[in-house]
Amino acid sequence: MLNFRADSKVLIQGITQPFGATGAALMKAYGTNVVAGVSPGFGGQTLDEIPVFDMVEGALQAVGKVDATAIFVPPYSVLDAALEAIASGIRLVLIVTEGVPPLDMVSLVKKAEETGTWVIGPSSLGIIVPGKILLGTYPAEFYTPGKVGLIGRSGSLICEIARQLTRAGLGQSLCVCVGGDAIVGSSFVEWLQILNKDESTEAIVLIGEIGGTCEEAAARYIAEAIDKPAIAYVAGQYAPKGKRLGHAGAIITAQLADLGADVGTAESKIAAFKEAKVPVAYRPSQIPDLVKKALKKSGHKAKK
Amino acid sequence: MLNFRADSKVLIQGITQPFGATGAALMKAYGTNVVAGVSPGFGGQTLDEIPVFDMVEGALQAVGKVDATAIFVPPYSVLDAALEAIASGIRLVLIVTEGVPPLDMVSLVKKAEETGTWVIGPSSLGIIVPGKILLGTYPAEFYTPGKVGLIGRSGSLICEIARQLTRAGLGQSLCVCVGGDAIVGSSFVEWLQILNKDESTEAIVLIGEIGGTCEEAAARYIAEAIDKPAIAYVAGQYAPKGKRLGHAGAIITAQLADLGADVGTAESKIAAFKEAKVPVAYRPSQIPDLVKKALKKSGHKAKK
Amino acid sequence: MELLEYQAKELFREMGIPVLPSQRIDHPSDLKGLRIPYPIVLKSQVKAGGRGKAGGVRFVENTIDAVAAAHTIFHLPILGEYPQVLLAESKYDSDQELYLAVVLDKDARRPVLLGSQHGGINAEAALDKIQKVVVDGEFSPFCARQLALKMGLQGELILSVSAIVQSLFQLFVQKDLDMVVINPLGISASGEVMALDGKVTVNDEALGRHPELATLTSKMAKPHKQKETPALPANLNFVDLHGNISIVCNGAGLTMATLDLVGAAGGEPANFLNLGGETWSAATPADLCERLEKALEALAEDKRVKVILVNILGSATTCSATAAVIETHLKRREGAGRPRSPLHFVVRLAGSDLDSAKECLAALKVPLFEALDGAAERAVELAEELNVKTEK
Amino acid sequence: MELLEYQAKELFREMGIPVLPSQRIDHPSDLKGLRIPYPIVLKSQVKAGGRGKAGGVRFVENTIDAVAAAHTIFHLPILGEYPQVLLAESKYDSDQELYLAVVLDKDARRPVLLGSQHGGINAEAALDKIQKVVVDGEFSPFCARQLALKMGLQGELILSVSAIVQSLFQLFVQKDLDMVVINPLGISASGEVMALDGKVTVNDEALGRHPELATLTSKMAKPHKQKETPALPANLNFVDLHGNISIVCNGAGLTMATLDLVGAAGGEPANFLNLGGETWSAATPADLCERLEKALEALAEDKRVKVILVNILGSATTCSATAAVIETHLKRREGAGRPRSPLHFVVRLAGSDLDSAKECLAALKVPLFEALDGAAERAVELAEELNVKTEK
Repeated sequence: MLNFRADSKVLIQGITQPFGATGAALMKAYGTNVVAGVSPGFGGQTLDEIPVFDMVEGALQAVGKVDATAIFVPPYSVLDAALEAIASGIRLVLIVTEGVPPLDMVSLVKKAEETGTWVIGPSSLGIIVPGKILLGTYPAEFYTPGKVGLIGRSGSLICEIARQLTRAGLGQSLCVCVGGDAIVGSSFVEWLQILNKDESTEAIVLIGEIGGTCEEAAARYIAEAIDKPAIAYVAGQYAPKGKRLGHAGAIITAQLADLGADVGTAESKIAAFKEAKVPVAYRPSQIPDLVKKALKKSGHKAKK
Repeated sequence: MLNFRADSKVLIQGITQPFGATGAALMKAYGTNVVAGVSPGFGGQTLDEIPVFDMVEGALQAVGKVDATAIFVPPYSVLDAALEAIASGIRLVLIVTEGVPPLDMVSLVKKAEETGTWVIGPSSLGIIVPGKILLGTYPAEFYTPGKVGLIGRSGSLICEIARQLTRAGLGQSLCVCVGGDAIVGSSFVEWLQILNKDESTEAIVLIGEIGGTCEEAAARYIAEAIDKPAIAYVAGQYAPKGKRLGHAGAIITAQLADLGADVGTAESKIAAFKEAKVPVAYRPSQIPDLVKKALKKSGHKAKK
Repeated sequence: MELLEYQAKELFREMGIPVLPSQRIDHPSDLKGLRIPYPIVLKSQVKAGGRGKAGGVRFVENTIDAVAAAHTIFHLPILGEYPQVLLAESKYDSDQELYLAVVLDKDARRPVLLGSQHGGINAEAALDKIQKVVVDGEFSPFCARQLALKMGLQGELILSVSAIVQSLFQLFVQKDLDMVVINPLGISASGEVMALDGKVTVNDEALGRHPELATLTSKMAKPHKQKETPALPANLNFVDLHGNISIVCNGAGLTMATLDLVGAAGGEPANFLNLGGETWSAATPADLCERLEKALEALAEDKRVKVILVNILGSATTCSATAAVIETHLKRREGAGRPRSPLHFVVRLAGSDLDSAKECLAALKVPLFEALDGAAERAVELAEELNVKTEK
Repeated sequence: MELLEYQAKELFREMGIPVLPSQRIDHPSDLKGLRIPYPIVLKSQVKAGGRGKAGGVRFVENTIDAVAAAHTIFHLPILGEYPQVLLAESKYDSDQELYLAVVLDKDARRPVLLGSQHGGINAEAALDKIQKVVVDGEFSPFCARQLALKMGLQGELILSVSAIVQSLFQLFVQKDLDMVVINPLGISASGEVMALDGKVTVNDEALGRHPELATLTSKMAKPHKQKETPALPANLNFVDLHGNISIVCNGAGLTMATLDLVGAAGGEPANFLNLGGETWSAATPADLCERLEKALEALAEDKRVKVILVNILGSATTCSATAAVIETHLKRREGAGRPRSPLHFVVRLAGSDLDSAKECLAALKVPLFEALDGAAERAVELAEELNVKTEK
């Protein structure tokens, strides 16, 4: 099970990469307990008061067990960095890097399944518990503490919606970006489970996108297992079919692997949410109102 | 734990190979419950009244769960055949074939460890419980039921010693050939454990050879954990050093992996058995007498 | 990125998958130096499907007919695409045609082996006939035999076809492919197997570690039907459409949301362009600004574009940095004598340092919005106004 | 089977492991067409170690000296072995020399990475300096970095050396090696790494699936020092020694046990030969007989051999079948006018159908034993008797 608290100890792999350094600074500024960085060949240096080690093993020997690692290494080194972290016993692995080859993710996902590791991403902004801890690269200014849990695929869209919620007076309990790539670690369903159990979360917003089937799976799961009010939004309703829209997950083609089933379109996803009786927002600006309504209704229910 | 009884159901992989057909006939003649054979492309045929299937999966669908498989496929197909058997849930895999590449065995041994599979061999005559069941290719005429357990590496030497025991009136409870190759599945130590628990076994004969360190490990294990009398023999006392004596396990070179330790020679192995207070035979013909003495001594002890 | 048939077959040949003797034809006159015996088949090397029905595949018996056929095929567009190359190949008599493929199932997150006894032109239509084996653990040849048996093959064919599937899987893994298909796999009367046509889709993200594939794809001529797209850096995701509003945004999800809002307001996007999020492994705020600058420069050349809607949700990149890029762009074009009215821009910014961005854009008379809906609606309105003007 | 240095370096080059510009020299006159600039190093291509100390490695500055040095090296045996080929290589200035290897730990049943900062001629003597990383799960580049750190490397060297280890491991797995060593790995003042010498041991059992390696090893000339061994099929294990008794047996363990008994009785084996057990995947009883026949034929040519001790423990092969092979052998040689006294054979058989074997051999006056000890003792006695006769 996910072990992630406000005081979780965090490691940064690839801390000497340009974006790794930015990310480390961002997390530290937010108050995250960043205990060490790893960058082979840079062991012994210090970056932003964070000690840098050549390997994860050495870092853990110096600072003790850590709860999570954030990986910023180049795409073709991500699999190795993640396997190194897993071999050292780290069970929460965030991959910020974009452009990891899918077959590397196939290997990593298998290893994660075998070892019970949470892999978030690749191409993920990470997790933020506003006011408490940031694991990843969310811009702090859009987030405020509250009771809405957010699950999405694409970073900037999560930020947009968090910003609109914040402006509407709806703070967030936990936001997670599962990542925009074709093959990602943790799924919508797994995060629905987490948020359903999370005491500070009272409503859940699912930010879907066209491509893949994770929204359809999430809709079914909500109908079956989620008690808290959930609302959904799906980006890409006007997207041209068969075009690549930015990341590989967002291709709609009659993928042979799907054996012709009509899945992955905005229509199919919205239909699945409706089928599961999940209110659907057609534009981001409708989300705050839907959340308010849902909270009122469930509060009403709770009172009964 | 090993699950192998007189009525165990046995599969033959590679049954249409020349030696596979011989082996199948040998086992059937001994009374082994050979339920099916596998040979891709030969599905639907019958060999020696044994139905042949294209895959293990299909065989099991037809004849139900089996307890063991004996593999006779060519060397480069052994890994695949064994993985197929393991994927179908078979947990006792005998590899009769000789000449399996070591790195294939590295992969197979890992998979066996992960799944709790007993892999015997490669290059193994298998297991025989005289008078009850034969899994492998032992010539029946040298064996007779009794109370001596035999563990060895090389088939014909095990036969030689079983023959001498039989002639001296000492029957065998279970004989196993772990296989002569450099890298084998089950070890001396694992079989010592089995024979120590086996109720019909009263004494154990270990038939060692130069090369590797399994005799040294067995000697230590006997000193620590074996209650029954054990005696040992090591072939290769006069073998020229540094020469290849027939199979890869029998090379004595200062293998770098051993980091220079003086192991693997006949002297080192005999010294290890002496250290463990295990009587050592210097020629096969001394073994029956040593077994008789050991049995008398332990019987004497038991009486006290 | 999809390879052409002759490139796919080159990879098949390397893996020991049997293919027919063939020769690449860059020009009809190459047929005079043909090294394979007649009769041959000439095949248009285009990515589009249905080339057989469209006349892109022709059997010929001699050089004169071959040259004539080649001329015809070179001038025959298939779904708007002209071939740069033809493939001349020996003829083959199949008794049976199978379909074989390895694809990545992105939901199961596992490679999948596919196969059917009903191969040929209509194989992909008969999807329900296709058998499937998910490669869940490590691949071993028995997985390929599982597929062969599921396909209903018997006897020697189990071995010969599963050997091909095994090679396909190795190719798939070794070259980081998204998909590899043999269709049809011809089977002769004597049971010989032959890959008669093939399709290989390489994974774009993995191309960097396969220089041999990168060379292939870069050599591939641009299909003629494609309109001139602005010269953009490779890491920008640009999609061309048919309207008059350009959307420039950062992040795939936000780009799609913006596109949706423009669409919902009745607007017609000319194209949209995702500058990328800020998770690009080597990206810095400066990179995002540079990408925006190049994007604006490229889009300015597109005559159809009436309005450029810029929507940047900044993180490390401040609003004022984004505004500064727009300012520089407008001033540079003015300096170069190719001004573009600032009114054609609609800008929406969110993030830090918004006030100075406001000042900067106000000075340029570029309308700035904080709310996304408002920006999208204004862009659509503006495009309509400008359209009316043009029509007048 | 161990490869020669130049062959090992060819494999290194294919894997992208840096090696110096070099050229294979088959004859001193090849040096006139040298394509690499002077000064160069000429290295004797022998398998034996210690060639540097023995004078098999020479630095030369010009063609005249090079040709002279090549002549010298071609005529210089290293531990009795003459080179068939030399390697001409550029000179390299190392600041430091490392030792790197990948071997298979047969007891742990895992590959092991080895490395030391104390490379060069004495690396393998300083075994306690060698660091070890067992590759327990799947290999990933971090395993190579672990080794580099254990070796005490720092900074950039961690990356450059671990990249080499990674390539070595890939080579090890791809080519089914028993061992691959780079010693020394030179490190220049600027931190550049260079494989200056290397050793590759290919696994004989896996050679059949690496035709490219099988070609290399078959091309390798037989070292001169090796005596003419009888022409034997490849699957027989033949070991040459210095005495006068040949031991022909089936199965490695039984062969060694027989050898021990001969040794314990004071005998001196001329050689011993394991016909193989009966677990050979394609073996049938007929195969074992055929192997015995070929073995006897080959051993008959060895003038040193006084006695042939045949010890066959039959399983599917009956005693009478074995006896029949001996009978055929003796009769054939008689017919060919090259008889060998049947007294020179000592035969021990166990298995089914012993009685008819007894009859057959008795008719030939070949002594047959049922007990192994008795057969070994008789073989030694007989050899002594024959020796005494010869000396008279």
